[in-house]
Amino acid sequence: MTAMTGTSVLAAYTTSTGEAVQFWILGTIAVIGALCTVFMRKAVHSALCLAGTMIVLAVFYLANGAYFLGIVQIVVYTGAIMMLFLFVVMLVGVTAADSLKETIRGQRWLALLCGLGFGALLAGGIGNATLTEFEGLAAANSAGNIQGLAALLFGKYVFAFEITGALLITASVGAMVLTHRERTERAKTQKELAEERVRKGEYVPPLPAPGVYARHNAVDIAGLLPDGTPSELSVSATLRERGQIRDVSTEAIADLRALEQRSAERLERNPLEPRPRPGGSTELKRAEEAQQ
Amino acid sequence: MNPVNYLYLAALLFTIGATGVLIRRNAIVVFMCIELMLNACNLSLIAFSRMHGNLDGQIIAFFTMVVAAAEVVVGLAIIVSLFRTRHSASVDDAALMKL
Amino acid sequence: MSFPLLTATAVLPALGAVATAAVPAARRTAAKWLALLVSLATLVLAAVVAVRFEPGGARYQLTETYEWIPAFGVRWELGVDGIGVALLLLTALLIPFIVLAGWHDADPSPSSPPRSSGGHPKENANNRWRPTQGFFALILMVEAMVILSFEATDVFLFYIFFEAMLIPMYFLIGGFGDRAHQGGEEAAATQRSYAAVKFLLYNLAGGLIMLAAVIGLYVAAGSFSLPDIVAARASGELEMGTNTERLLFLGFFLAFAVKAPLWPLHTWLPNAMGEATAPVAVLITAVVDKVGTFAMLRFCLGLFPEASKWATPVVLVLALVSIVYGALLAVGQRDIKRLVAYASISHFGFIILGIFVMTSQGQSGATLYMVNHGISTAALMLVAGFLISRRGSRLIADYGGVQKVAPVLAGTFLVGGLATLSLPGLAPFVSEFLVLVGAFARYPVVGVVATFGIVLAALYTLVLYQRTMTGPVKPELAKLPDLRVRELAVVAPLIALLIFLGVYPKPLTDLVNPAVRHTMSDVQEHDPEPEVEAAK
Amino acid sequence: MENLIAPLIAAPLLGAAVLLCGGRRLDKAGHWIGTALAVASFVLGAVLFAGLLGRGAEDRTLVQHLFSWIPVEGFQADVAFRLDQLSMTFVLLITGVGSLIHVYSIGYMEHDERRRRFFGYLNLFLAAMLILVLADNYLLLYLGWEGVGLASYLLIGFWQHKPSAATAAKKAFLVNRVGDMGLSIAIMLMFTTFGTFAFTPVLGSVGETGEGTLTAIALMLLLAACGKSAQVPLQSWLGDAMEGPTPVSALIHAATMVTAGVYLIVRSGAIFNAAPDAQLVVTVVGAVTLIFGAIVGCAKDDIKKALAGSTMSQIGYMVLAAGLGPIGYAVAIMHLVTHGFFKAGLFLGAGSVMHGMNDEVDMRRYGGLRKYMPVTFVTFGLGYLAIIGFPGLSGFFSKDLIIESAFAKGGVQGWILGTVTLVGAGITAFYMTRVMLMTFFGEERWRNLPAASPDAPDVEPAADHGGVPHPHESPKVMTVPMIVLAFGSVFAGAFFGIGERFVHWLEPVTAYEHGHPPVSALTVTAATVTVMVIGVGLAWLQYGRRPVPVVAPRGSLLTRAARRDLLQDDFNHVVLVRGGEHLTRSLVYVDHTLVDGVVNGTAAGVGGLSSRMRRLQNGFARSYAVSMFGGTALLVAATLLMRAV
Repeated sequence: MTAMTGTSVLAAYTTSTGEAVQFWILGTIAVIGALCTVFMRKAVHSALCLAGTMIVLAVFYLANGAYFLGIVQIVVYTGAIMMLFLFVVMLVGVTAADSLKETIRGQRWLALLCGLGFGALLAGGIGNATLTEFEGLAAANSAGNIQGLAALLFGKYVFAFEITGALLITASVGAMVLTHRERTERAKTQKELAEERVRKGEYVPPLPAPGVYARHNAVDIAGLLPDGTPSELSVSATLRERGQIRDVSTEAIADLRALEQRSAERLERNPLEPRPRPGGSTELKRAEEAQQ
Repeated sequence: MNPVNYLYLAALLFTIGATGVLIRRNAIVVFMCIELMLNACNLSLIAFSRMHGNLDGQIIAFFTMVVAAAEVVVGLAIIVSLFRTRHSASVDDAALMKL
Repeated sequence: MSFPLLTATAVLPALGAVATAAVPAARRTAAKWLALLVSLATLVLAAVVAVRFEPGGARYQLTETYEWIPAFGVRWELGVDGIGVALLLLTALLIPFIVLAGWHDADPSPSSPPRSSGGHPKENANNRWRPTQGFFALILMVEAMVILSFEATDVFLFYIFFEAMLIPMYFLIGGFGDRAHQGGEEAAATQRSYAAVKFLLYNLAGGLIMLAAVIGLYVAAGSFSLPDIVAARASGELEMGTNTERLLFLGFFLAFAVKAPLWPLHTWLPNAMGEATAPVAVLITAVVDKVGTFAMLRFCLGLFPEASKWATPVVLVLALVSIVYGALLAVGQRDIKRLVAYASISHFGFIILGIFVMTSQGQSGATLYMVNHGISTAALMLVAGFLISRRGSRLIADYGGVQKVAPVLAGTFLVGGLATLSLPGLAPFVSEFLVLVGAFARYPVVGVVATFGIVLAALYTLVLYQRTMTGPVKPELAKLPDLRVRELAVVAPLIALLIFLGVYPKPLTDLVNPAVRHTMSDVQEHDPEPEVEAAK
Repeated sequence: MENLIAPLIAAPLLGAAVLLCGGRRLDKAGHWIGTALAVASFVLGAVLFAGLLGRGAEDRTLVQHLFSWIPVEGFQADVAFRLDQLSMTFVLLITGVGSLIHVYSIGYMEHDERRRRFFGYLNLFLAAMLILVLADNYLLLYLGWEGVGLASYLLIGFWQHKPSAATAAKKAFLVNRVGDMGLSIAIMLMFTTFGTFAFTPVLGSVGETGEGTLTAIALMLLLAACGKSAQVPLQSWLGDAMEGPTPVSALIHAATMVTAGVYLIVRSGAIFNAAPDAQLVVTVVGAVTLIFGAIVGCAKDDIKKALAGSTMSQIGYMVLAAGLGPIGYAVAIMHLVTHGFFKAGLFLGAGSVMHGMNDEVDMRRYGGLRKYMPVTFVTFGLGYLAIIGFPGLSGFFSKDLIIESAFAKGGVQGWILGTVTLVGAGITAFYMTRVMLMTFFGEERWRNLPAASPDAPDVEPAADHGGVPHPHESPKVMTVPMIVLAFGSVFAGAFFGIGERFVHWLEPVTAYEHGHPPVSALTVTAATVTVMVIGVGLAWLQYGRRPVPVVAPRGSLLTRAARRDLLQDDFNHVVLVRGGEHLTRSLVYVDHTLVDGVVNGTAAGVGGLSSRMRRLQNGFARSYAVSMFGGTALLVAATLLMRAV
């Protein structure tokens, strides 16, 4: 609301304290958002922070009398572009967290140095500028902001406008070209795939199912091999790619052992004496070894 | 309040974005940082237009947005296809330019 | 505007080059004949130039001037003085022999499969690799550029062709090297490319320095036109600061000293001549390098007389070093072609000496020397090439007793050698003696030191002849065939020319004398008067 | 009449051209063509001679100006020929002896398949030699000078398949080149001093310049003469030159070419007259060579080398005489001519002996040949008598005159030179007698020759042409020239000497003045004869009475040194050849490592630098971005600074 009041008194040469307050609060938020965008380890978080910053900026636009752009900012940027970002993030892997560890030697320090230097320079430049008060947009927005923009857009900047149209078309076409894959040959039938697999002889039987247990049963949990070690194959390739396999085999084995223990106590039986037993405990042994 | 503050803010955001572009490896994040920079510019443009009392600044900002949109579309498409081929979205993996 | 004769002389071989290159792959022989005919036609044009040129007339004749880049006052400005005509004739004369001598040099040899598609030579007919066409086209291209640089009186124009001729030369050296190599095909290829690159870089470096000087000249003089600048300097309108003049002189001189190898900038020549085929080697030393010495005479002395005088002592010393050093190294060589290369270095020392002693004998001698050295080296080198192509080796040690099995070859070789050691009665003697006299007249010590060159020349030539031609016949040479008709057709005219110009050089001196008079007046020098006026 | 001069030269030149370019089809007739043309030029020479005799003594100079050779600013060299008494004498000698030796060669080279070429070379030599003696200026003379050098090179190395021959030829040419250097420097000096180098103006205006210059010119001319005439220190080539066919040795290395030096000195007499120091040097050189050659001649067992030594020594006489100035010029030339006769005769004789002895040259393998080859014996003997100065024969007159003139030099010099010449005469008598005895007298050592024995490895086995030789007289075509030359060596001296006919004939050119020896001419003559007799006697004691060992005895130190040309060659080898080889080898190394190393080093440096720079291109888009960003920052900074100031 303060923003609205601020804009209502725009005609004044200096800005209202209200706007100042709003600026300092929201500006801080925007900066924090920006920083988070940069430093969050997960892309999703970055995206969200960026969205926040953009919304703040939208408010600033409004505060500066750019009503149309303010709305556009919210609708197009925060609404469309950021969503697009999120889609892609999903596509590439939401939870994939990339380490912030620098691989190129000296890159980080150089980057920081350049950043600070550049910032300092900009600050200095702005500091040189002698801008104390606003002209105000009252005159320009007298016929309404959108009308004013439209007048300019379809008058003075009409050619640029047309060209941007062309640009957008090109961009969309380009996007299609880049992402679209033409299927050159007929899709293989299941039969053919099977034959092929046999012929390759890499993994003839069907892949194992993911682990299904009392407490967890999910596609991202690797099934256990007879010796209790998890089998990567049982998880879908995508998850494997993203490294999003949860491994519960250790817990499972711990539970089994506990069960054994309890049963052994109940039956007064020395659990340690080795004797031929149906698979289970030997598996356990091997499983323990596998643990070590 | 001194209108220059808007510009300072814009400068700050821009610098942050630029630094982010430089230090992040994840192509998507890099892209976001670029967007951040663009927005910073937009902010300053709008501030300008208010200072000078004409709408040209806003028009430019508008165009920036359009261009940004186009750029995002293409860029993300590139990232996707990159991920498809390399199974990674790290800009460092696209280092075929190395001699 | 009358018929642009000079342009035609240069354009004809250029067009010929294009045409030759366009000959289809299968028609190799056609390309050869085309190249030969074009070069002969060029010779005819050059002869017409020589006839149309009146020695008594203006300094630059048959001049043509067309605006080219008005913004920088660059003009297509051609004109020849006596020296230019002489060298023009030399070039046009040698190219047909070079073409004829290299008749088979670019045939795809069974031993070396074409670079493009490793296949049997018989495939060459239908694949795209056309070495022969390229070889002869490149030779004609070089001819065109050399001729233009002899004709250009616009400094910038000259510079362009001075540099441009490096490119075809580069390909000629690197692409069509001598197949006779002890290290086999591979070593030959590496050596060849090394030599070619060295040639190119070395000369380009010189050329770049010259480019700077050319621009500097334009800044200083406000024009590229040699006659205008010379006239302006003579009339005193154009004042050039001493240091400016010296710097510009150095810029020009360095480039020319690389081109006409002057010690210690000579090291590219032995490699290039050793690795290139004999005809190309002749092209390098007999034609292309002459541009360097010619340019010293025309541009260094003409544009910067004072600086030339200032630099004379150093240049003379370097020239003397080249003479003695080149000769000594020639003695020490084990490779026939490298030996000839070092001999040429020694001879270029003589030429530069003659140019810079600033006596009319010296300068006429230097000019004659350019022509005669071209002819004599061509004779010697081409015969050597024939010999090498027979035996497939460049090492002197691999020969012996050739005289017994191939007397004609040996005889022509000997004549070429005698010309190289400038035996009186053969053309080089005239020029060498003129240079010596000219040097002695002004600097007796220099003259005496240079005279040692003639002894050393005898040494390396005769040692070469003795080791290759005399003595018992090497068994692998027993079946060596003597010169064939084509080869004889190459060598015989050259030898005849050597003898004729040695006995009756008047036609040449008549061409040269006026030009030398002009140059002498450029540098405002007069021949030292004899001590006593001899009683007539 | 002067128009005959050019044809005189052209004839042999044409012969050379035809024979050398003619190819195999001329093999049959080649030698006849060559001989015919040589004779033709002799006939022309005779005609010219008659013409000269028809004129008064003073206008016996014909000049034929053909064309201007090198017309260059301030430099006139004409192809012009000058025929005066001096050159006339030479023309007759050259063409005469030349023709005879052509005839002789027809027989001598009969079995050589390259005979045509041989005659071509001989004709070439004749032409060049004629140019040399007929030239009207020093430059043209230089042309002839080098021309004969070339011919001699070709002929010495005629049997090129023998490495020794090829080496000898090269050596001859190179040593001569050193001399030619002198000649060319002399010509340059003349040019700078007189502005020309034609005989008349140069010799005419000698008076107008300082003695220093003239001495320099004279010494340079002397250097040239030393090269051509095998005088110390450039004499080393003559001995090896005997590798050539014997007719060549007779024509070039005895009769004509080697005397060119004397011609040069005499021709430039005016210059030498004006430079007494130079004259002194000339006489010294002559004297040294005289003794040197004689000593070498005493030690050689190779008949041709012995004769070569003698040639050296005889030319020493001539040079010495030429150094005496006007007293000696004519005498020198006279001795030159007579020497031309008898030395050519001796060589031809030697050739004939070798011809009959399977090309054996070692005199220790001869002996008692007089009954097998009588004609050779007689002609050789007459030549022998002539050279030792047997009274009445040609050598007697000319040599006696020289000795007189030497004494007539006057003062200490006169005495020294006189004695030297006398001693020389004695040694001459000694070694020539030695040759004579070893060859034609004594027992027939060639009948039982030892095979190559380890104790004397330097003796090559006799059977290089197989078996015991069958000495026989040479065919007519060879003997006739020998007979003619024998006549010359008998009567020429008397004909020239009596009434000083010869010197008066030359006087207009060489300005003869009669020397007055401190002692009477008769005494000198007597002394000469006695010395000669002593020499002969000594030789007889050593080689006539005692049998000559087939294997050369070790001999005294002097003998061994003399066998090796008094160590001259060893000196050359060690100092010049070895040193030169080292120099060139090190220079090649320097050129490759230092001069070229700098170039390649620069290239390598640039390459290394660029490969370092290449590291920056690590291919990471982000680091490129950093540099871009940094660059932008810098640009902004720059603009801001611009605005600030």
